[in-house]
Amino acid sequence: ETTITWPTQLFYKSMNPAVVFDAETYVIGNLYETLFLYDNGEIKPRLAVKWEKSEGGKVWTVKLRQGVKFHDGSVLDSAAVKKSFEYTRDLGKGAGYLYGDLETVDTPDAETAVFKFKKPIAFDLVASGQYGSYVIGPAAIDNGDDWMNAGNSVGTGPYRLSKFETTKITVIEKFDDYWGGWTEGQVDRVIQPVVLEASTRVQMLKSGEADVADVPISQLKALAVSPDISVSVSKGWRNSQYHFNTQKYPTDNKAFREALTYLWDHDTVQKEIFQGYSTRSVGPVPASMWGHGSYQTGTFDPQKALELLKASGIPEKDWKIEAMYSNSNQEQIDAIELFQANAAAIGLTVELLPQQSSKTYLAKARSLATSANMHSMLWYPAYPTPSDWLYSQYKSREGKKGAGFNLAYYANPEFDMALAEAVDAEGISIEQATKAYKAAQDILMSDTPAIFFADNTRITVHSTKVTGFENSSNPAYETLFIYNLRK
Amino acid sequence: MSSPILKISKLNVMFPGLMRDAHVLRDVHLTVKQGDVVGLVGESGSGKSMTASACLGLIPNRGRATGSIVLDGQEIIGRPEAELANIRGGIAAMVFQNPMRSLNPFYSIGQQMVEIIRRHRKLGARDARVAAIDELQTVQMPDPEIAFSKYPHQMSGGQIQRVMIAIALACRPRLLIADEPTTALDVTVQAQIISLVRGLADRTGLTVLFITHDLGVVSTLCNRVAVMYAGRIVETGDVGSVINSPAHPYTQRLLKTVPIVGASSSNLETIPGQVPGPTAIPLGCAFRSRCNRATEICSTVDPQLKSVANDLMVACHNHGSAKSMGKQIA
Amino acid sequence: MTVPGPPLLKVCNLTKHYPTRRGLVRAVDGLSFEIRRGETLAIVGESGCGKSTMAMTLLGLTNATSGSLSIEGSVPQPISSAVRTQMHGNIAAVFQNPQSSLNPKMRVEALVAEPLKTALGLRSIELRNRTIELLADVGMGEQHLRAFPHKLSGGQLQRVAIARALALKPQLLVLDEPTSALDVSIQAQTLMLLKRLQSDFGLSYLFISHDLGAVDFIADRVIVMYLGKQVESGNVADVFSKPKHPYTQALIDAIPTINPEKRGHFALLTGEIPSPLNRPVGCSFSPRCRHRTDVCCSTEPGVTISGDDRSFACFNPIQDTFVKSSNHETI
Amino acid sequence: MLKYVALRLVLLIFIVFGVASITFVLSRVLPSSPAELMLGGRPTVEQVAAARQELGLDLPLVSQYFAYIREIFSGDFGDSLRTGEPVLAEIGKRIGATFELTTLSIIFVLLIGIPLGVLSAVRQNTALDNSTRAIAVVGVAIPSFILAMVLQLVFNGMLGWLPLQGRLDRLISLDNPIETVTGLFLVDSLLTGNWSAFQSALAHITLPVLTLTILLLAMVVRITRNSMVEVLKDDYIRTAFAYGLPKKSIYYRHALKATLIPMLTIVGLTYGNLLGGAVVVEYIFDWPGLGGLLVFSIIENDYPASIGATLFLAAIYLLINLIVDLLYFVVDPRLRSV
Amino acid sequence: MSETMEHDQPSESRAPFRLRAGAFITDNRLFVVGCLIFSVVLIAAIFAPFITPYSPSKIVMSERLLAPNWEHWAGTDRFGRDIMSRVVFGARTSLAVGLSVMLLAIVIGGPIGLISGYFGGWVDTILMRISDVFLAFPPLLLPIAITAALGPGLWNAMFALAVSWFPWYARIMRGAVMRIRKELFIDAAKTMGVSHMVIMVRHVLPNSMTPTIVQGSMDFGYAILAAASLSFIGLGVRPPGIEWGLMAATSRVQFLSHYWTALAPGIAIFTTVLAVNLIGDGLRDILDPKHGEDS
Ligand SMILES: Nc1ncnc2c1ncn2[C@@H]1O[C@H](COP(=O)(O)OP(=O)(O)OP(=O)(O)O)[C@@H](O)[C@H]1O
Ligand SMILES: Nc1ncnc2c1ncn2[C@@H]1O[C@H](COP(=O)(O)OP(=O)(O)OP(=O)(O)O)[C@@H](O)[C@H]1O
Ligand SMILES: [Mg+2]
Ligand SMILES: [Mg+2]
Repeated sequence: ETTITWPTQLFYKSMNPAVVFDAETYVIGNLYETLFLYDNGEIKPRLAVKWEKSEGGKVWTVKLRQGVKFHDGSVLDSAAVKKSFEYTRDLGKGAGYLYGDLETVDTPDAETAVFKFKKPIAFDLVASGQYGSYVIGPAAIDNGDDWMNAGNSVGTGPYRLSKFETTKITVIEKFDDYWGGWTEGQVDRVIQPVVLEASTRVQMLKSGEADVADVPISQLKALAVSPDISVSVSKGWRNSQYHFNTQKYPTDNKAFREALTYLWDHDTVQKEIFQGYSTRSVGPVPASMWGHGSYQTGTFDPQKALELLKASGIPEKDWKIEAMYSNSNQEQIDAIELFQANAAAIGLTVELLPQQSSKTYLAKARSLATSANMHSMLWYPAYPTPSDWLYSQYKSREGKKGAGFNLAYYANPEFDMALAEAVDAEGISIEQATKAYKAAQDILMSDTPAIFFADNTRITVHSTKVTGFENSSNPAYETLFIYNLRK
Repeated sequence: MSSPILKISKLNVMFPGLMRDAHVLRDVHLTVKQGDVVGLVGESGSGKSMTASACLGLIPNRGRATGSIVLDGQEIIGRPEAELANIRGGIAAMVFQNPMRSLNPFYSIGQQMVEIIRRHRKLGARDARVAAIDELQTVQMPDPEIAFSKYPHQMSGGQIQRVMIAIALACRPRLLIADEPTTALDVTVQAQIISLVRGLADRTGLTVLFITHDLGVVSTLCNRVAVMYAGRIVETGDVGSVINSPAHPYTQRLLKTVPIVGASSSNLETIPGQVPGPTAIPLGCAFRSRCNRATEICSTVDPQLKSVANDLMVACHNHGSAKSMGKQIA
Repeated sequence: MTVPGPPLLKVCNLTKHYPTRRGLVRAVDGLSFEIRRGETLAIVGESGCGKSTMAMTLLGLTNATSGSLSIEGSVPQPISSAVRTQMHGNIAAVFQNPQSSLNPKMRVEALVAEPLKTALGLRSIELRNRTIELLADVGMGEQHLRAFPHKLSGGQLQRVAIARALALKPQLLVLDEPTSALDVSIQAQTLMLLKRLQSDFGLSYLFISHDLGAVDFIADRVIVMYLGKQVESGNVADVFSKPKHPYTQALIDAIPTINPEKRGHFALLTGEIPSPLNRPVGCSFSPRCRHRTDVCCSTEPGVTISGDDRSFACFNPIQDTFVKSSNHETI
Repeated sequence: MLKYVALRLVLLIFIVFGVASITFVLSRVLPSSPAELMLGGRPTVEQVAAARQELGLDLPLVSQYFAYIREIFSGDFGDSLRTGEPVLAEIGKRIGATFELTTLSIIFVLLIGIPLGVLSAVRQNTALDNSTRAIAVVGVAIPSFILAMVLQLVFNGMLGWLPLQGRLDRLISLDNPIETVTGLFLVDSLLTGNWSAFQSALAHITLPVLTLTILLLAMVVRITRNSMVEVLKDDYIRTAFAYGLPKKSIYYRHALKATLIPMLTIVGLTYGNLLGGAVVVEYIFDWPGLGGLLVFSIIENDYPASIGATLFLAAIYLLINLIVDLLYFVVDPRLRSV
Repeated sequence: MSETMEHDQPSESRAPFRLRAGAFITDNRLFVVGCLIFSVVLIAAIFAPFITPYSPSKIVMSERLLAPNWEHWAGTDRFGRDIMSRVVFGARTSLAVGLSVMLLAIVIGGPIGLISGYFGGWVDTILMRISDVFLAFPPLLLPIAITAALGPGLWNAMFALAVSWFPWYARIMRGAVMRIRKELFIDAAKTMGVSHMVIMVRHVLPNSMTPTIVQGSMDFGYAILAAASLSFIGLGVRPPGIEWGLMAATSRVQFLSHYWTALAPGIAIFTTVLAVNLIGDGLRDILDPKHGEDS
């Protein structure tokens, strides 16, 4: 029996695919599957084998793969698919908003599901995303949230959940009846203990206790010395930014914000903090994603920054901002401390408000009263589209559907309109959408809502005993596909 | 009745100090004969307790003792701890000033008595118990059986002091050293203790070295007395002669400073000045500055204790010239 | 020495009870006495009989449970915590242990000046002069002004304490065992000083002690206390030479004396002082008394006044003839 | 004595009340909004309002206080915001770990510290005494976290002998779990004959215990030595010497018994320090006990859990001190008869 | 067995400050060592900008995580900042924390203890029961809870530490006052009509400060330790503040591979606290000769 130990620094809050909207996808992506698979610009079959859109993208007819079994032994059919998508939509949690426009799912036969939307939608793109689109077995839905969080899964993926304690440990085990079948050397079990301390994770790798781990980039050099450890690098869509709070003094002042961008030492950040495992951002959307723009995201020029600060009209005594971030990402901490030092050199005080967990971080950042002037943000898309960067992070907040990750408190109706246009265009054609996304980004960039500072490369540090990493990652999915690993 | 049970000669005790050494005992000479009840008097700090402790080899850590202390034929000074342990309690037993604090509060009277008795008398546990109760009876403890099982805090000061004496006696010592055993007690209780010691001495011929600063106690209890001043014995002799015709000016004046009931005098003699501390002993006689008969020699030569009459020893250069001062007591 | 006229202070039925966890401690129980001008009243008795407690109530250091007080023949008024005000600041005290009755962190000058400053409001030159004057009164010089208490001997300390007490020109000085912590040779100095001051300033003393010799030397009248109660009082000479109460007798006998005539006489009282917590029924002294009769163990004796300032509380007072050997075991 | 015990208990209730009040104040001045934290995700205004109502945050402070006190005394600490489980259950799961860690540490500390302190006092100013005192002074000055980190560096990073943190090997806890009998892994694994788990548990507990032991040893040695020195100055020790009692008896029978009282006090104090020290040590060694719970729940703004942990740790401390107080009676005959 | 102590002539035992310097030093060697170390730390703290070769916050990314070498005696941290310089500057924070926590605790606790001990009775009962409540928390627990509630930060940490320590001072002061209160000179002052206030300030306070001073000198060190512990678990000083505990905390990530990042601040805490402890021990022996007699 082959076991992989993969300590993680993050808590998984839930094991309900319809609810999760965070790191849980690392695990869930191995337990549940989507209808389609996005692969390098192409949409490929997964649980769906054939699909077609009609009515200008409002109706999508999907033919399901046959012989697929859920973890509980039940068979994948259109009723299950219908139940799953409607459940996600009705629950309205996590990425459920993606299906806000889903009217019904018809099931003409067991093999066929017909999705009907109010508006045109790039359903193939959306449903190949890593949030909100997993097909959940009916039993899981019937048993409910608590049952799933007690360490149960009813998905079609190669692994099933065997243990889940949110702050402690997650264990997944091989699902013998996986439709893809099994060959020699694949992994039987993955243990994911929560290990908050980065040094411990490093040490676990060194001692062979861990097979895979997230470690701070600063530790890579020291780790690479060991012949038993290697670093696999793959393309990713993750990018890093610091949102400016556009509604909090003094970052509500655009000139002030602009000045701050000149204090960001991009070169040092790329070279020393990310140690080359990142490239300079070209805008809000990473360069590897379609629909990105190419913007000048800032030059390090403290002198210029000082001039701008002075010109901003903010009195010098108010040159004081707060930056809040979650302590879980070392590079973001280092980057903001560097920023802090650079700012201090020209008389701008940056007060740091580290939050020990993403949960508290978000809770505080999301309420204007407790929010700071700058908020760290690591983004990767819910589905392969620029819209997720723009919509989730920058669309104006509005009541219930407010963009919960708009930590820039950005609100620009003009941008919202341009974005809506682009999203709608997705359902029609990617070229059209690309153009519209760029237009929206133009508006956004002119408002300087954030410092876009890195398109991150995905790094996996692992024991040399485990192979197959090159096949196990896909920029569209944060998941490490354990199925493709060999030990 | 005449062999000395304790013979202290030229005993000096020093404590090295930061500024100056403390010369606590200076050439102390004292002989205690079998059957004597000797009173050792002197003002606070004159070295009474130190003399007593030295007899048992109990000089505090940093102190240095020289000279000789022969206790029942054995030299104490320089004797190893292990052998001293046999002498302590066995040959000379000590009763201390503060009875309440002299017994271990965590063990019952009986437990403590038995432990000490067994240490010195090689008795079995049961015999030791019997012996302890016997001894409690000897010191006129009411209900000795009950007292045996009591804890120190359950008894009064006078009773505990009696227990202490019982412990001392139970070891069958040849010499009982009592260091101000009644100072902490009330007059009426003090009287009981004194009468007890007196009775024991009379009945059993116990030898006692009784330390006190109360001349009254001495004259009531003792047959011999030694007067200490600033670390040295300045006069020693038969109680009657010392009290009635003191030879040393200090003793003479000391006796006159004590107000006596019924004396009905409106005047008390005072000794001006104060006792020099052990770190500041002047050259010559230590009493010189307070003495109204000091002569030149007193400021250079420290007078040694010398025999001036049968049984009377004085350390004073001008003793002969002062004879007339003798009959002074009202 | 005593000045005629109404007594300086007349105390009636002074009572002080301490409620404690183990019960009520009757420290002082219905004590009455008077102090005349220029006179020394001594209080004697064994440890714990309530001498200090009585002094403390007069000094306002503790509240009397009950009792009244009249000053120079005024209308008796209850003793309150403001007794010092009642006495118009005419009372001062000297305590047993001079080392602890002087603040070790203050110099002699400050110590003596303190009452002058707080009560009389003296300042600068005036203050200094008066301080020096006071020290001179007790026989100390200017060279001691800057000294801290630990540099002074016991006798000197007690002088400073007395100087402080005299600062306010009190008429009554409460002396709570002022010499018992002192060495014999120093004790005499202090007693002589007190005597001199009394005649110089016409002071009245309340002299507390268990040293009968000292009492005999300094006091005019004496009160013998036993367990919070007065058992006998009267002229010192009378009381000491012809005690009426067996306890007084025992006390006198218990004092070891160097008086050559009395040497060898040694009387013994059996038993211990009972605790004031559970006072014996009847006469408190009855358990230790060899004269006790049945009535002693059931009824408390009242105070008998036998002319010329004498009073005692006993059913079987000792007759005038000195009959010691029949009462006490003698060695 | 009964009266005294009763008084102690009344006092205890008062103090528990006070402790609960302090934690109440602390929980209500928490700057972040507990309601939003509880909801997580992206709550709406209405949801927040509902949550506030559920948490009772909309009531006047006084009634909040009484509700709080009522809940605390009925053992209801609410649900952890982090895990959603009842705090009491969470505490229950972790208390064994803390108990095992602190008990083992205190045993070592006392077993080593007291004899060392006594010896040091008896042999005053010898080489042994001086080195013991040096260790004591040095030990007090080491920050717990530095000590823990250095031990980790040496025994894990450099020598590789002991695990870095945790309470049990993860594979063992999955494949060969310890059946819970007492909640103490060392005991349970032995009772159930789970040898591999025992070894793993032992290896894991070594460094945390070592850290706590070193930290507290200094204090215990110091206090023991000082109180022994004091006792040796007592008159009755002088008496014992004056009667030629053997030194052994004087030191180990007479003096030691008298030092039992200060030593009981030490045990109480040490336990308090142990609980306090355990907070940092559990955090560093990721020890799944109450201290770790406290730190992590504070970090996560999980106020029901942090208050629960605080109250529980305080309660344990109070309990220990109560026991110590009652033990005084057993030791000291002077107290018994009052 | 030094039964004579209580009979000692005061003039011999109470004048420790007159002693010759040489004798004083040999008799209080550890105290002197403590003072020396402490002065070094203090001087370093005061003159930090003049004696450090680098600015403590100067980031030189290209020189990150250098092991100790001739240019950087204690190496560099993950921003290439000179650890030695940071440690020297950190002394400022730590000393300030130690001092203010101690003073604040004394300022709150001292008067409470003074009043409680002096008046006794129900005043005492109430004040002491309140202190007991604070003492019911195991050490470090209350500061943690308070900083957690107030939010992390230097000021909050100091306040929290002081609040949880004041009861110790209240107790210590009360104990000392209760001893002094029984002294006759207090009664003597009362009989002279000196007011309670004056008695407390002039008579009681000066004579009951010793235990507080001794404890305070010790706590100075413990406060540094405790503040460092708070910083370590993220509740104390935050960047860009420079504090030893925080330095150790931020170096945890790379401690196992770059041990020096935590070593220098660790040693700094250790030496400072050690020095302060030695001073405290010494002070106790010097100010309280009874205590130091045989030990
Ligand atoms: N350990 C010591 N170190 C230095 N000096 C000491 C020591 N012990 C006693 N002394 C000094 O020795 C002198 C004599 O002390 P000792 O106790 O013998 O006097 P004493 O006559 O018994 O006085 P008291 O009547 O007060 O008991 C005193 O001045 C005392 O200060
Ligand atoms: N504050 C108090 N609380 C309870 N009992 C007290 C208090 N003060 C004194 N007593 C008790 O009152 C009684 C009388 O005490 P007091 O001090 O007046 O006696 P004393 O005659 O002065 O004795 P001594 O000769 O020992 O000074 C004693 O039994 C004492 O224990
Ligand atoms: Mg003595
Ligand atoms: Mg008294």
